[in-house]
Amino acid sequence: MHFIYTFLLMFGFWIILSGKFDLFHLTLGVISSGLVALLSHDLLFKDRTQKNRLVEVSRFVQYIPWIMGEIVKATLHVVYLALHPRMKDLIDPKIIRFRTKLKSKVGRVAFANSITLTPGTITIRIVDDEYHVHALSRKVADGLPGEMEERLHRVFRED
Amino acid sequence: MIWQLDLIILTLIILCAFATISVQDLLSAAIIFGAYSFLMCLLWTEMGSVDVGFTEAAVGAGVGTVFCIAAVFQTTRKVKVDHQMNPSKFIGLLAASFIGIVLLIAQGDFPAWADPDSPASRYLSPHFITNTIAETSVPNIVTSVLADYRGFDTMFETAVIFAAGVAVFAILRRGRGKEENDQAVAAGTEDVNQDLIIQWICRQLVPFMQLFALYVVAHGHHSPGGGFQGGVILGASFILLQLTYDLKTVLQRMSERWNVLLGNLGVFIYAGIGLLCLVLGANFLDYSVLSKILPATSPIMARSHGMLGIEIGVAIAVMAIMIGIYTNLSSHGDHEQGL
Amino acid sequence: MNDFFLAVGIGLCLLITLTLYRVILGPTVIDRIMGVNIIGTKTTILLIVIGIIYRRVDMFVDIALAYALLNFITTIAASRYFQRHKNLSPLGFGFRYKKEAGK
Amino acid sequence: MIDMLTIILILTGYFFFFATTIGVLRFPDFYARMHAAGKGDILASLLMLTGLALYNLHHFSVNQLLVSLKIMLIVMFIFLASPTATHAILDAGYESGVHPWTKEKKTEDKRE
Repeated sequence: MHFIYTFLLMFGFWIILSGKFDLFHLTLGVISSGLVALLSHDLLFKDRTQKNRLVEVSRFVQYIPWIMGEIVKATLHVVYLALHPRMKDLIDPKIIRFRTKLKSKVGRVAFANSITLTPGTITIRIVDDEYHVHALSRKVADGLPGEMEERLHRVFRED
Repeated sequence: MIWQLDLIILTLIILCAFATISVQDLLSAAIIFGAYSFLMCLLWTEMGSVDVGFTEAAVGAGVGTVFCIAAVFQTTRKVKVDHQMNPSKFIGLLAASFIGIVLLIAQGDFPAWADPDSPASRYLSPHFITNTIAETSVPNIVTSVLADYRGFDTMFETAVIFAAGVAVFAILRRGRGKEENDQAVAAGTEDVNQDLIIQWICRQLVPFMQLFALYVVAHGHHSPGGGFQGGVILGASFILLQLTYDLKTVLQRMSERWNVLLGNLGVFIYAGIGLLCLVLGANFLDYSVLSKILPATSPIMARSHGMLGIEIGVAIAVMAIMIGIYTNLSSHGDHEQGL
Repeated sequence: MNDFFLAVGIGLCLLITLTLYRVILGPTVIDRIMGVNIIGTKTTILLIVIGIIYRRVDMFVDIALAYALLNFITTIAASRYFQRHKNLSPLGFGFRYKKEAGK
Repeated sequence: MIDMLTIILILTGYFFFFATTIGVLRFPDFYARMHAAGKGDILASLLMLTGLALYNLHHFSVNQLLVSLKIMLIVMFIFLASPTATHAILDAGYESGVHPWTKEKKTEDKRE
C-alpha cells in the first residue's frame, strides 16, 4: 500500500521535473519512480495511521494560511529588531521549557517547526514530550504553547 | 559572462580560499571550504558552463564538505604547527612562488575568454556545434562530447573514481569476522538517540532526492547533469539517511557486499557497452552499431541510447563509491558507528 | 528588465559578502555553519536570477533545485559533529598559535 | 503589469534579505542570530522566487509553466529544510554548551 502511494507521488514529481511527455521518457519515469518506491517506500508514510490521512491533510491545509500570517509577522518582527538602533534593550532572551499534549510524531514535528516560524521563538530540541525553546523576549515566552498547540491539536487529533 | 558578477564572486572566492588555509581550526576550515564551493558553483554557472556548475553543486554541497567533516570527526581538529621555520618549508615556498610567477606570466598568452579566433573555437567547437544533433540527436552538446566523442576519456575518469573508492577501502577498512559483522548489522536499531525533527523531515526529503537524482541521470541529454551528478546526489541521499538515523540503518538498506558489487557493476556496464560494440564489429564505444541489437532504432538513436546506458553505469558506480567512501571514512573503517 | 535583474544579482552578491563576515570571522564554528547555510539559500536564488539574465531558466533551475535539496546536508553533518565532540574552541586566525587555546 | 508585480515582489524579498543579513551581523549572540537567519530567509526567498516564477511566465507555454512549478518546488523544499537546519544548528550550539546572551550577563547553567 505504501509502495503504491509512494509510487504515485514520485510519478507526479517526475512529471513536474521532466516536462517531456513522449513514451520513452514516461517509461523512464515509471522505472525511476518504481525504483525509488522500492528503495524507500517505508520512509514517507511510516508512522501514519491508515484511516484518516486525507482528513488530516485537509485539516492541515486549513492550517497553512494561519501559519503564513505568522511567518509574515515573524519576519517583520525580526526586521524591526535588526534595524532598531537600540536593539539590545529590546530583547531579553531566555530558554524556556514546557510539555506538550500532542501525541503523534507528525504533530510534534509540525509544532516544533511552527514554533521556529513564529515571531521570537525557536525550538532547540524535543526530549520526549518536553520542548526546549529559545525565546527572544519574556512576552513571547509567556505566549507558549498557547494558540498554536490548540490549532495543531485539532489538526492531528486521533479520533 | 556578466563581468560585474564575475568580479565580485572571484574576489569572494579568493577571500574564502585565504580564510580556508589560514584558519587554525580544521572544522572551520571545512565549513569555509563549503562556502568556497558554493561560490565556485556560482562562478561557473555565471560563466555559462552549466554542467560544470552542476557537478560542483552536487559534489560541493552534497558530499565534499561532509567528507571533510567526517575526516575531521575521526581525526583531530587542530592544525599541527611547528613554530620554527625549517629549511624544507622554505624550499617549498620558493618552488611554489616560482611556479606561480611562471603561470602568471604564461597566463598573458592565453586567448581571451570566448575568443572566436582561439584554436579551440576555430576547428573543434564549430564541428561539435554543427554536427552533434545530426550525428547523435542529443541536444546537450556537453553530454554528447563527454559520453560519445571522448567516451574513452570519461571511462577512465570513472575508473579513477573507482580507484579512489578502492584506495579508501584498502586503507581504512578494518575487517572483523563475518559472523560478528552480521550480528552487528542485525542488532542495529532505529531511532537511537537521534533527533525527532531532523529525522522526520529528512525521511520526507530522501525519496524526493533520489527521484531527482534519477531524473538528472535520465535527462542528461536535454538539460545539465548526467551520470556523475545524478550518482553523487543519489549517494548523498544515502549519506543523509546515515546522518539522521545511524550507520546500521543504511547498511541494512545497502549492505557492504551490495555496495561493492554495484561499484563494480557500474564500471562494468560502461566497459561492457564498449566491448559489446567491439563484438558487434565496430570500434570500442562506437554506439551506432548497437542499432543491430536494439529493436527499432536507427544508428543515430542508438548513439543516444548508448550514451544513456553508460550514464546509468557511471551513476551506479559513483553512487556506490560515494557511499563506500563515506561509510569507511566516518566510521574509521569498522562500520560500527558513523558521524 | 535585464538591468533590474543584474542589479538584483549584484545586490545578492553584496549580501553574500556581508554574510561572509560571519563565515570567516564569526567567533565560533556554529556561526560559520549558520553563515554557510544562509549563503546556500542566497546562492539558490542567485542561480535562478542568472538563469533569467541568460534567458535559459530551464537550464539553471535544476542546479537551484539540487542546492535546495542538498544545502542542508552539510549543516546537519556539522551539527552531528557536536553530538560527540562537545567542544567549540574558538581558535583565531594566523598560521601560529598565540597560546594553546582551548585545551 | 506582471513586470510591476515581479519588481515589487523581488524588491520586498530583497529588503527582507538585507534586514536579516544586518540582523545576523548585529545580534549579540548566536541564538539571537539564528532568529534572524532562520526566519527572514524563508519569507524573503518565498517572495523572490515567486517573483522570478511569475516573470518566467511571460512567454506562456507548458514548458515555462513547468519551470515555474519547479521554482515553486524549490520554495517548498526551502520551507521544509530551513527550519530543520535552523533547529539542527541551534541544537549543536546547545549541545556544546553555549550560554545564551542575557541582559544581566548571567552565567547560570541553563542545562542542569
